[in-house]
Amino acid sequence: MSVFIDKHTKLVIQGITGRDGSFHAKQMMEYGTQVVAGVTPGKGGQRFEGTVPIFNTVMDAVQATGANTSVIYVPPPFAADAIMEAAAAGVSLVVCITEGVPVLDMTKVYPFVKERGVRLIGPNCPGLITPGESKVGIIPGRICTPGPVGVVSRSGTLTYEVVYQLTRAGIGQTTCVGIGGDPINGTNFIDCLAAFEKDPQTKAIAMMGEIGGTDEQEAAEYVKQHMTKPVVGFIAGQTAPPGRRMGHAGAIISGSSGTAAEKLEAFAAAGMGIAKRPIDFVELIKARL
Amino acid sequence: MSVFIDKHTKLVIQGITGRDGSFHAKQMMEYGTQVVAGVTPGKGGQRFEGTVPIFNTVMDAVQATGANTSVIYVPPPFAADAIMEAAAAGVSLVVCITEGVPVLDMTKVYPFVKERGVRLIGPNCPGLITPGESKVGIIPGRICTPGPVGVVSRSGTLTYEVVYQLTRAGIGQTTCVGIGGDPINGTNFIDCLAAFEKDPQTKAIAMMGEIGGTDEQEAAEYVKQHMTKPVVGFIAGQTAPPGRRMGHAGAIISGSSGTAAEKLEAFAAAGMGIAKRPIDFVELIKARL
Amino acid sequence: MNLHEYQAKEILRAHGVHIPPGRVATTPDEAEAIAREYGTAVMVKAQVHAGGRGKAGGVKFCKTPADAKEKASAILGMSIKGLTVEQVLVTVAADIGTEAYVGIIVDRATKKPVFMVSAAGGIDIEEVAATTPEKILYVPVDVRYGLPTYDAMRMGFFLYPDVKLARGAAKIMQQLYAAFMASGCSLAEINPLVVTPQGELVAVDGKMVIDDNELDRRPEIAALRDERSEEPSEVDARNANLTFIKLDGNVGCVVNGAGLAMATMDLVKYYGGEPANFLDIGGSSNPEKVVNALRIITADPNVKAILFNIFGGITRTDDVANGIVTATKANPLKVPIVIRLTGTNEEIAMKILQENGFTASSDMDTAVQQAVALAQGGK
Amino acid sequence: MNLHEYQAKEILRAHGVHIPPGRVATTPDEAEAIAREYGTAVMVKAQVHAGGRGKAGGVKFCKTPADAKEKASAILGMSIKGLTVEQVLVTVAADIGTEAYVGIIVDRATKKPVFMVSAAGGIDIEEVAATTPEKILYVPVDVRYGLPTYDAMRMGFFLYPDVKLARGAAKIMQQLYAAFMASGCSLAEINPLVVTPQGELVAVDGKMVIDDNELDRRPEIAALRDERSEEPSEVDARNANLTFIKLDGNVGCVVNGAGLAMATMDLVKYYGGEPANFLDIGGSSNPEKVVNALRIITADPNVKAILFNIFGGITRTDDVANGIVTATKANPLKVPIVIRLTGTNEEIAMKILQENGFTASSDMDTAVQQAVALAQGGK
Repeated sequence: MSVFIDKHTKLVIQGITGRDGSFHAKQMMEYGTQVVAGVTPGKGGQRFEGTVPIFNTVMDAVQATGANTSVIYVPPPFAADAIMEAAAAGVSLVVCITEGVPVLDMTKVYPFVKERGVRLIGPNCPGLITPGESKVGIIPGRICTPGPVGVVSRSGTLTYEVVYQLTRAGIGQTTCVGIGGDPINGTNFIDCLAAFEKDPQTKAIAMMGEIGGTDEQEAAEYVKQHMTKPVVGFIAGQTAPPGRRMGHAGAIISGSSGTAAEKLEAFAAAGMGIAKRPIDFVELIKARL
Repeated sequence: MSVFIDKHTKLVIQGITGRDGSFHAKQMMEYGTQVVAGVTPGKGGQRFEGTVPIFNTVMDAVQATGANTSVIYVPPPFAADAIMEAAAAGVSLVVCITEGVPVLDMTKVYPFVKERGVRLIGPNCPGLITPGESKVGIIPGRICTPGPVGVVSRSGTLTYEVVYQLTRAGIGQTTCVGIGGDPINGTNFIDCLAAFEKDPQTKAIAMMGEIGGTDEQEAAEYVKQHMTKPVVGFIAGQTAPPGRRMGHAGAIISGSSGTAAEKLEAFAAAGMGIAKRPIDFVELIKARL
Repeated sequence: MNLHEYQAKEILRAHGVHIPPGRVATTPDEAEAIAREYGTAVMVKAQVHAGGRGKAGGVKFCKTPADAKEKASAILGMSIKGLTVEQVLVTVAADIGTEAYVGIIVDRATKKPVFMVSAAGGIDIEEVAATTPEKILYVPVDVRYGLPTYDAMRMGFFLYPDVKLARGAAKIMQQLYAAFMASGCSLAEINPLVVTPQGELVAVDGKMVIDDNELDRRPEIAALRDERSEEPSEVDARNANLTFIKLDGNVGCVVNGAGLAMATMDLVKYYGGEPANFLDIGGSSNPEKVVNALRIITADPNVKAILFNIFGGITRTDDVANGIVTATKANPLKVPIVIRLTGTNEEIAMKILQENGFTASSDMDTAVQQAVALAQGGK
Repeated sequence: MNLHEYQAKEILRAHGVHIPPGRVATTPDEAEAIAREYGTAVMVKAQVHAGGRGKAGGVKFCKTPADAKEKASAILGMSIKGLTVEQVLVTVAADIGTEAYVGIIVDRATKKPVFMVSAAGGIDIEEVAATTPEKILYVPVDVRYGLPTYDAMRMGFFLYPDVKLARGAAKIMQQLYAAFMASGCSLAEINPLVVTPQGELVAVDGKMVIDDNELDRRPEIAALRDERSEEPSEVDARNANLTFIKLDGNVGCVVNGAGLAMATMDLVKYYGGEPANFLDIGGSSNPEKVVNALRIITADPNVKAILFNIFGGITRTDDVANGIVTATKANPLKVPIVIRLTGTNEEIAMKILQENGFTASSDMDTAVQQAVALAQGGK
C-alpha cells in the first residue's frame, strides 16, 4: 500500500522534451514508473526515447492513454497554465516540480484544481515516491526502500538526507511526499497526514517542516486531534533571521510569526517526537515502530 | 405549503429607498411579507416608513436581523454586485427584479451564487408570491389566491394574465414564480418543476414559456422523466420573426432554434397539456385537478 | 446592437488582431482615392447589417482604383435585404491560402461564452453545424479564469497541425476573447480567418453584436450605432424608450410587458389577423409613452386597427387611459381603436375613457377578436 | 523585491490613487530646487528599504526651500539600519485630518490576497494587530472575481461612517488592488491614508513588495531594483544565480537546496558554531556556481572556515568537486574547508578531491562538527 501513487499510476509528463523533463522522464522510466505519455506542443505524434507517445495537449494524451497522473517540468511562466490544463483534462493527481511559480498565479490555480476535485502536489516540490512501485518527480530512487514510514516534507534535499538516513538504518518508507516550499501549494501536511493515517502499511510518519506560515502548527493540531499513528517532526530554519526569504519563497518569518520555536512548541504540545537534527529521526522513528 | 418562500421568509430589500424599491417595499409589507431590513449605502441607521431598519451593507442587515432572503431593486449596472453581495452575506434566496443586467455580468454571477449554494431567481423577473403568506417582488397580490396550482413563467404581465384568469375561475395557487426573461438566469423551469413536484400542496403546474433558448425543451424532457403531477404549458412568440429580440433579452429565435413550434412539440411529446391561448389554462388545469 | 464590419475590425485591430488596412468610403471618388493610396488590389464591401452581402453583389474584388470607383458606384445605394448601402469598406485584398472560422457567442445552456472554431471557414457556420457538426470544436470559457492558454492552443491545433500557426491562432483567440469581453459582446466572429500563402494569419472579415444592456456603461461602443442602417420607426421607438419591432400585418398592438405583447400578437394570429408590430410600453405608466406609441404605430400606413392590451400591475391603467386621451386629442385617429384594460385603477381608467368617447373591455380575447375584425374592415 | 516609497507611489498614482506631488533628489541642492518649484511646505523622506525611518530621523517637515536643503543635507548619507541613504523623496506636505491604514498581502492560510484596513493608521499595523485586533478588518479577495464593489464598500464604511468618504476609500481599495495585481505584489500598502481637513483622501506613504518570481515577466518592475540599497554580496550572489543571505557568524556554508541549507546552519548552531551565511547553489550542478559561491563567501572577512554540504540528487557531486578544485586553484583558500558529499557520483567526486589534496566525508554531522571546530581555531 501507499498514498497518492502506486504501481497502477499511469503518468503523463508535461514538458517531456525539455532539459529537466527528458532527464527525469528517463529516471522515472528506469525506476519502473508507468510513463504512458508526454506532452510538448508541436511534437504531437513523435515518440520519446522511441517508446513514449508525445501529444500536443494533455487532453489528447489522457484520451489516448488513460493517464491518471501528470507531472510538470515546464518553465515558471507556463506552470500555472500547465497545472490547469492537466486538471481540466481529467487526471486526478498533478505534481508540479517547477520552481519559481508566481504566488498570484497560485491564488487562481488553487480554486481551479479544488473545484475539479484534483489533487495538486507542489509547485516547487521534488514530487513523491512509493519505493519499489512508482516515482513521480525527482526524488532519487536509490536512497529509498520499501517499509513502514510515511515521509512528508516541505523541502527537497533535506528530505533526501532524512530518507537516506532511514534507509541506511534499515527503515523503509511507504511513500515519501515533498509538498514544496512555496507559500501557496496544492497539498499540505494535513492532507498527507490524513492519507498516511488511512494507509494500513504506514506505521509512523516523519515530517520535515520549515520556518514560515502556520502549516506545521495546524498539522500539529491535526496530529493531536486525529492521528493514532506516531509522528516525528523537524523544523529547518532555527537560525534564520526574520524577514528574509531563506531560498524557498515560503520560508520566511513575518514579524514574529512562522518561527521555528513556535512550530516546535506546537509539535511538543501535540505529543509528537521532535528531531533536533536530521539524524535524530532514525532513533525516534525506530522507537515508535 | 409552498416553494421557495412562505410566511417564515425574512426579507431584506436592496435599494429600499429607491423609486421602485420603496414602492414595492410598501406593497410587500401590506401583503404581509416579513420585511425585516433594507439596504441603501449611506442610509444605515435610518428607518424605512419609520419601521424597517436600513443598513449600509447586506452583511450588516443579515447579521442584525437574520434575514434569509433578499430582493434587489437597484439599477442594472449595480445589480450583479448586489446579487453577489447578498449571496456572500449568507441569505439562501436572492430575487433580482432589475431588468437590463448585462449578460456577461451574469456569466460571473452564476458560478458565484452556485458555489455558495444560494438560489437566485431572475434577474429581470417579477419575483414570486405564495398567496396568503408572502410575496417577494412585484407580482400584484390581489390577483392571486391560495390553492393547488404551481405557476412558473418567463414573463411578468403574461403571468398576471394567467393567474388572474385562474383566480377568477376559482383556481388558487401554491406559489407563482417568475423566473425572468433573460438568456442567463439563476433558476430555470426544471428547478421550479422539481420544487413543485416535491411540494405536497401543489396538484398541477401551469408553465408559461417563450421563444428563445432550449429551457422549455429541457423542462419537457424533465416532465417526461420525473414529474408525476400534470403540467400545462404555453409558449409566447409564435408570430415572432427570427433574429429579433422580442423585448426580453432571452426571447430571440437564433437561426432555426428556439422557435415556439419546436417547444410546443416537446410539450406534446412529454404528454403535457398545451394552452393555445392564455384563457385555455383554466379548462386544462381544471381538468387535471 | 450590430456593429458594421469596419467597426468590428477596428476593435479587433486595437486588440492586436492582424487585419488588412481598410477605410470607409461613402462616395465612389472616396473609394477610388483609398484604393489609390493602398496601391494594390482591394475589396469593396457594402457595410449593412445583413448577411449574404456577397451573394447580393455587395462585395467585389477590384484590381485598380478605377475599378474600385466603378464597383463602389454600383454598391453604394444598392438595397440588400431591404437595407440601403450608405457606405463601403475599401480594404486591401488578402491572398487567401486557407480559410477558418472563429467565433464566440454567449451560450445559454452552459451560461458561458463559448468559442466555436472550424477549419471550414468562409461560409455560414450554421450550415457547417447542420451538415458537418464534427468540423466544429466548441470550447466554453469560464469568465472567472478567462481563456486559458491551453484551451486557446487546443483550438489552435484543431485548426492547424503546424505548431507555429496553432500558436498564432491561439493568440488570436485570446485577442478575440479580450475584444469580446471589453466590448460587451453577445457575439464576435472572424470569418474567414485566413492563412496567406506566406503563412500569415489575417482576419479578413469580422462581426460583432453588442448586448444592448452593455451600452449604458460603454458610451464609446454606443457611439458606434448607425441609425441610418435601421428601420426609422424602430429608431424612433428606441429614442422614446419603447421596445418596438415592425412587422407586416395590419393590427397595431400596444401592450405592457414582453411576454404579454407576444401572447397578444399570437392571439391576433389565432383569431385570423396579422399583427403590425411588437410593442412593449414596459412597466412604467408614463402617459408620454402611450403618446409616443400611438404616434409610431399610426405612422405605419398598413395599420388598419389599433389594439391596446394593458394588464395593470405596476402600470396604472388610468395613466394609460390618460395617455390615449391626450394623444388622440392632439392627433385624432384615422383608424379604429380597441382597448382592453384590467388591473390597477381599472375603474378610474374606464371612467376616463368613457367620458372621452372610448369604449373598453376587460377581456383579452374579446378585444383581440374585435380588433382583428375591424382591421379586416368588418365590425 | 522591495520598492522604494517613491516607486510604489508612482505605481499607485498610475492606478488613479491621489498622491501629493513629489520627486526624488540625490543632492541637497536638488531637494531645494524641488521644494522651490512646489512653492509650499514639503516633507523630505529618506528612500531606504528599512522601517522606522521617521524614528531614525530620516523623515523631516520643511517649511521653506532652504529648510529642505538643510534637512536633505542631513538625511542624505545618513545610515538607517545599516543602509546608507542615497536619495530622498521631496513631496508636498499634506494637511492631515485623520490617518487610516490600508494594505494587502498574499495570505498563506486563505491562499488569497487579503486586505487589512484600520482606522488606526500612521503606525505599525503589526502593533495594532497585536494590541487592538478589533481595530483591523480583514477581507480576503477571490482573484477569480476580483475585489467586488460590495467588499470595497464594506471596508470603506469600516474606515469612515460618511458615505462620501466610504465611496472614495472603496475606490482607492480597488485602485490599490489593481496595482497589487498588475505589479505582482506580495504586499502593498498605503499608510497613512489621510483625510485632509478639506475632506480629501490622500495617500501619504506607500509601500510595495514584489514577488521575486514575477520579475521575469514584468521587466518594467524588475528595472526598479535599486542595487545600491542592498548588501553588495547579496547582489553579487543574485547575479550569479545563487540564493545568498549574509549573517553574522564565521562558518561559511555552501549547500544545495534551501531546506538542507537551513538544516545545515541549524546544525552549525547545534554544535556551538555560528553560520556566516545562508547559501543555496540550487539543483543544477554547474561548476561555475561553486566557483562563484566560494568567491562570495571568502570575500567576508568574518569567515573562518568553509563548510560544503552537498546531497547529490539532481546535483552531480563530481561537478561540485570539480568546481571546488577549479576555484581554489585560481584563488587559493586562506581558511580551512570541510567537505561533505554524498549521492550521485559520490565515488568520482571523492577521487577528484583526494587527487587534489582535499579530504571529504559523507556524514553531515561529522562535517559540521569539524567546520565549527576549525572556525573556532581548534581542530
